[in-house]
Amino acid sequence: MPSLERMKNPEKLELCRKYFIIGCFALPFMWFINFVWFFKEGFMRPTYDEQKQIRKYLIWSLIGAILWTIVIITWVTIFQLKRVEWGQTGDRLSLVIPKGML
Amino acid sequence: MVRQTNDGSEDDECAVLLVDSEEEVRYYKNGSRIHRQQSSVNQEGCDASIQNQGNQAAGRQRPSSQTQQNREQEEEDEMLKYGAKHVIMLFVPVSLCMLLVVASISKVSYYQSSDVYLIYTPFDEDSDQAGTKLWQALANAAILISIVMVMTVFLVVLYKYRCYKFIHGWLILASLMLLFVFSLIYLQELLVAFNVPMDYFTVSFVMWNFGVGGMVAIHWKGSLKVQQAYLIIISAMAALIFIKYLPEWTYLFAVLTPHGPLKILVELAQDRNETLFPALIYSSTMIWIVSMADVDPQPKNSPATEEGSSQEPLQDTNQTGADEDAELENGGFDSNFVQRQTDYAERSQSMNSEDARAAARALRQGEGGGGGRAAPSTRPTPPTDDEDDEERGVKLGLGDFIFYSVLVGKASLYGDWTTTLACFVAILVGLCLTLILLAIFKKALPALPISIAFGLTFYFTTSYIVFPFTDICAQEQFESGILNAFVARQKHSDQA
Amino acid sequence: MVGAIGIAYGPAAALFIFTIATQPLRIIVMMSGMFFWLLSLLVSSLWWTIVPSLKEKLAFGLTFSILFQEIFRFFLYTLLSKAEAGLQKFSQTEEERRQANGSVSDTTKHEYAYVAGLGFGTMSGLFALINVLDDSGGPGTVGLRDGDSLNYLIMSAFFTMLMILLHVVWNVVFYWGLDTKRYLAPVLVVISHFIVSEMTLLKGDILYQVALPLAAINLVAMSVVAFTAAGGSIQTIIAASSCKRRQYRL
Amino acid sequence: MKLWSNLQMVISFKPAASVEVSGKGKRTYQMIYEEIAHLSPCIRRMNATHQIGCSSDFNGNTGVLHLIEEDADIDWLNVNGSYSPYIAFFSAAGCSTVVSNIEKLLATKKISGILVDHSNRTRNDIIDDESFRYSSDRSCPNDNFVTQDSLIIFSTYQKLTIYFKNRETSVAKEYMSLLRNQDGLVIFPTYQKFIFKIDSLSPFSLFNASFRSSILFFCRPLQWNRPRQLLVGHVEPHGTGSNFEVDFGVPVLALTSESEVEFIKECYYNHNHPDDTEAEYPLCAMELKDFMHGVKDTPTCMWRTQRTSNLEISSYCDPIGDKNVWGFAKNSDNSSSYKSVILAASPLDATSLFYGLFPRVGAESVVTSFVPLLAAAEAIGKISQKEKDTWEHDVMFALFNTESYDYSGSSRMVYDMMRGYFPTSKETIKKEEKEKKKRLPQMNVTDISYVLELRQLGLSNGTYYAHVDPISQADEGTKKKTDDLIKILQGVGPVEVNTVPADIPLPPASFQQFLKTGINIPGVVLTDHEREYNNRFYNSRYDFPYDLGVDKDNKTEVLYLAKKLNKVAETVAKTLVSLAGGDESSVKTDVTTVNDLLFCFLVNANCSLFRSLQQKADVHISPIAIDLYPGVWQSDTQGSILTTRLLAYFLGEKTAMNETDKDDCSKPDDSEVYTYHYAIGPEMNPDKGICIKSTVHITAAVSPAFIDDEHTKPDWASTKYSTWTQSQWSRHPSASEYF
Repeated sequence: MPSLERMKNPEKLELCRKYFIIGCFALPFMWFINFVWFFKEGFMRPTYDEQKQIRKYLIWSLIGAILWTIVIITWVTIFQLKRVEWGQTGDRLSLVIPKGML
Repeated sequence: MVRQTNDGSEDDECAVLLVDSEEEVRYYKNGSRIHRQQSSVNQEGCDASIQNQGNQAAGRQRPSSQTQQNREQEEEDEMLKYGAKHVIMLFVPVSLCMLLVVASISKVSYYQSSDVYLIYTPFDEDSDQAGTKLWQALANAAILISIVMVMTVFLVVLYKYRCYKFIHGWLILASLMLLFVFSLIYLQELLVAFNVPMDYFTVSFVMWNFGVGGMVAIHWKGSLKVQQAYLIIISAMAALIFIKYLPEWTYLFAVLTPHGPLKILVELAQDRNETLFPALIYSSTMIWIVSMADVDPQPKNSPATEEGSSQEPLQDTNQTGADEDAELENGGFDSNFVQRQTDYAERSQSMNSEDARAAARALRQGEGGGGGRAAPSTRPTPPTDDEDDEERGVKLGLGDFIFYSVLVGKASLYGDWTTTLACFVAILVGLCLTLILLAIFKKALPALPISIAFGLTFYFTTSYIVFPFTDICAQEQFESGILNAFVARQKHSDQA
Repeated sequence: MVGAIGIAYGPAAALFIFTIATQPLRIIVMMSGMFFWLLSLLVSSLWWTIVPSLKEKLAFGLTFSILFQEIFRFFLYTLLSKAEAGLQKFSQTEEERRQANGSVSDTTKHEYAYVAGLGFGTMSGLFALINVLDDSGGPGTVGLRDGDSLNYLIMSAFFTMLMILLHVVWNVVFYWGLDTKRYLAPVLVVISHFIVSEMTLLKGDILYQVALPLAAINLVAMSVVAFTAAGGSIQTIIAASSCKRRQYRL
Repeated sequence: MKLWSNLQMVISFKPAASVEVSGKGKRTYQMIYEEIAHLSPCIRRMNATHQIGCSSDFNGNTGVLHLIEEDADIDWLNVNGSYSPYIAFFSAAGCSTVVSNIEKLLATKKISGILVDHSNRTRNDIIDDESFRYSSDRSCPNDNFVTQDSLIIFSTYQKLTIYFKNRETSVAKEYMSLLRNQDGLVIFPTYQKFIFKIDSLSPFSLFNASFRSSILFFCRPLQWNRPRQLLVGHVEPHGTGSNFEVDFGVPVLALTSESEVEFIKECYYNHNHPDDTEAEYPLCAMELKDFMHGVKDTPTCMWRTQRTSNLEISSYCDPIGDKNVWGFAKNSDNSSSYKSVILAASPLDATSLFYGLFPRVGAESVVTSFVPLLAAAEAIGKISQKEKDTWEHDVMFALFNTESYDYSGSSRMVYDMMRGYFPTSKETIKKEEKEKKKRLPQMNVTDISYVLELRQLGLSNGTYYAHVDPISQADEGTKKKTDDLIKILQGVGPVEVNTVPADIPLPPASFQQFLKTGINIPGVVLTDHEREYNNRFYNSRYDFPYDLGVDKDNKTEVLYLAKKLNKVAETVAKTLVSLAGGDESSVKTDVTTVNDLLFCFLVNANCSLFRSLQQKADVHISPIAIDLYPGVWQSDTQGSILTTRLLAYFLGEKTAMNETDKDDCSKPDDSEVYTYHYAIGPEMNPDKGICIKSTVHITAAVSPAFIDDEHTKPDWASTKYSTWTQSQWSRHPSASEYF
């Protein structure tokens, strides 16, 4: 694994950017990894030219990840609460229909 | 006294370097490392120089005058210290993998019931008579093994004619299957087991993230921790699938059968001395990534010596390895350590990749079926390989992960924790016993057979011999009322 | 139930985390300790299955299993002392080495005795209780029938803890005795092991009134022996408590 | 065919239980828990609108044990009980059979489960108490199709009452207009209820058959199944209906082992008994596991079941259903003989609140109904083929299955007849036309010239009752034929058959389903009761042989019951023959056959008669009475399989055959008319058996509501047909006691 310490700054930036772009395909998990992985690079280390951009990507990744998390959590909550009301539609939406429960 | 040793090792510093064997270099280096840690300022110069050059090529050209016995001393020390550390570094992931499998089995009934069998293994083993059981098992094993054979031969051919692309695709497909399909099954069964309603959107979203994350981490670039996590998970997935789909006895035959083709493969790999598609190896230091996607790739199979072959890229990664290690043991490393890493890492490539293929094939067939048992079964243990393995530090292919987990999982199916426990300990001991023996006999020993042997031994003995005994003990000790219990039960059975 | 786990394995876990987990070699030694206990169990149950006469009275079977345990304790000792050459040097961290000037070898010896002992104990402890704990997971507790003691679980948990610690000190004393040719010590160990184990054959509440205290006494006594054996003394205790220099445990 | 070869397979099939990991740390587990081995659970069933029955939570229900011997204990629970939830254990059956008690108990909200003592002693106490009467069926069995436009008519002498469910419906309006001209129209406060004064003796003459489909069979006011006064202080207005109307919401299990019951009681008295103060911890507690997959109602769970999930199809419930068994007396293959048949019918299945209960239930409800029929079949089967060919009618013996669940079996046969699917579907016939396959001709309801149905004949005092359908009596032709039939019944036989007053409606019977088509069929339902059931335990857990005096194992002696039923059988046989146009004088039934049948069905299925019908001599049959519960439709139950072979054996022509060439005993490719069964025969000689060639067939006894083929789509919410489904469960229901 190319460790970040050994990487040249432009490569870092490139990798960070790629991760961010991949994350755009409904992949907040990638964003999250990106943020955690590059956190040291972006915020801990003494400044270097690419750091600004890296930071930008990281922050956006973080925001995106958080937003996604909120969205998905809200949806799950709604689903769990309303499933019974929705009746058959609820069932249609379900991958797993619980046994012995409405 | 201690200082004596240190001085000794200081002298060695210049000694080893003429000797043309990287073991010694390695030992020397680490000897010096120890020395350095505890030594006073007057070594600083030397260390500094090492640090500046920072790679083994530099280290190489040093003159030396080392006495044999000293070297041996160092050698043994080295092996103990780093061997030990690496065994431990493998304990953690292996245990995690086993834990995951055992937990899943005990909670998710889907993996307990072996009602469905794979097309590869048409004779299921629910029949009562031991006789039929035996030949059925034999037949199943035969089928499995033949499939594995075919696959392996196929792979060898592919490799011989250098269809790397194809093999890579194969590997990627396998991991894809595991990350998406089997994980999805697992998730669903988990939900079913806990009777939790779940909708398609959420599930597909989660799977999408999980899967892609895994592919990226395993086949491209990703944080080391993430990759390790994924490797552990997919091994567990594979193990679970085998446990569900493979009739119990079959797999013993499958496990215990050595395979010619693989050996060929390994030897081929060693001859060409190159890193072949080593995805799906669990290792604490991600050497192989370099060869897959990196800054300035070295020619893969240049006739050069090991140093020549892939020194540059390895340089980077092994630094990483160094750091990784550094994390694991609480003491900083200097770049000398890289040296050692490089060597055994480079050497153990063949071993790793061989594991990788075992794993890969396992996964590949895991999706289709019984061939999956290949994971452990195709794990050949030619003494030569294992010697390499031993001398150059320990690493595990996912094949081993899977096999260990399958064994422990099967054990936990007995519903008796002592068996599981025994297997677990036996396997881990198998891993490190090699090392203890090493310390005693100072000669290399094959590692895997011990694990297998111990694992299987305790797998059977515990459930058939030990458990009754401990059971009786448990009953006799502490448990007076149990007699009443039996009386009561008797009454009832009379009723029936 | 959680309480039971805590009681049974808490001490062992603490010892492991603080004195062993940090050092790979110790972990390995502990593993081998566990493994040897397993082997002893395997052999004794084999013996038990082969020899039919043992089946009638468990006391015999138990006796033999104790014997086998001690034998394997000895095997482990020989193994470790063989490996000692290798183990010694890297057993300690550097600062330990700096501290324990001179008495390196003793230190390591006792350390390994202790570590292996812990392995021995832990394994026996796990085997003794793990299935019980598994069953106790449910809503019920023992005592449905007359004669079953209500606090069965907690008692066996205590007993398990004692056994684990006993194994530790037994190991230390045993090895010390063999090292220093004081052959009384191993015998002592065997005897006390006998006493404690056979006690468990008692029935009902007598068990808890007799076996537990006895085990506890054993533990204290052996600990004292072990402590002195390990070259400890009042001063060392004071030293340890006043944290001047960290002496190894026990 | 394969299924038939081995009863075990059949027994083993019940809703699948998943593979359980066994052998978990035995000893300690036994110290902590006492597994209750002998129990049978109340399971969950669903109909179009409701879920009925019991289910535990996903992980089972736990609760402190509380013994209920008298009502006071329930009150105590209500007032004191502070360790809730409780598991109520009814040790006295008296309380447990009173729905109001159960409701009171559930109302306390402190109950997580109910146990019922069904061990020998309690059972016999109940049965010995003559005044005791309990049925888990409705007070009007099978009468739950009160649909929007249906109405309930009830007549007393010269007085006719009509209940409208809804007066706005067309049918209601029609009736109003029809009845306007009757004088003395009284309107009761409940505006749906009208009472008419009528002069004509048979008030039903007012109605023509076209209304039939909307008319229910007048049960409600009459209460065939009305329980008498129970124990003092308990008056049950109607049959408890607990099996069809109550959703307990908690697991309910019946304990059948005396020692286990004793063990539990003991524990209760030692630890939980609130003598003066409330008991202290630790208390005796129980854990009940009886988790049901299905939920809400049939439409919901059937939809869920049929939904193909992406990876694993999880199923929730299955339609309750089995097989109808029927066959013809003339084994002829010319289709004309099937154009006018006499239907001799009886039900084949029984049920109770508890699943797989032992001792088996349904002794009086059904066994005494179909045993005479089978005996009659045997008698008629003995008549020479030549003579039979001279008859003008053929006799069709039909054993309707799943009848206790709203006539699933009979309604299905009628439905298929009406749409030309009986016995073979149109499609199959079209398909096979080219290959010139010979089949039984399609039958229609109109091909049935008479119906003679037997229902509950075990408890008569010597006289039997011929029930007729008052409404179809309005039609002169039908009336005449019916009277003829009754005359023959009264004339031929050894038994005394009485008619019933014209104002008594037709009792619950498969015959109703045929009449519901609006086609007037002369027919009689022969019973041992005039107004309400003599059977005190109709479709309840107490309906086992004890009450009939056949719970002893030695079959050699001819039972009193056998003698009685043999008389009935003979009457029936003679009636059928003379109706068919033959000479009944020579017809004779065999009392030993009746005796054997009773023994085999009521006491021990592992009897020589059943064994002689197996393909192999060494087939294992569990030595207890067989369970007559219809089960789910995928399975063939022991009941239907055995009766099929019995009927074939009695009606069919038997030819000796060596065991070696028993494969020849199978259908020819060109004909579906006959079925062939190989059996080792009464000599029980493993090498030499018999090949039975008969016209005995089986057809699905699953309610039309579940039919799913090219023409009919299932209607799970049907208001016309039975919609009963049975939930699935994956773990064996279990109960364990702990501290």
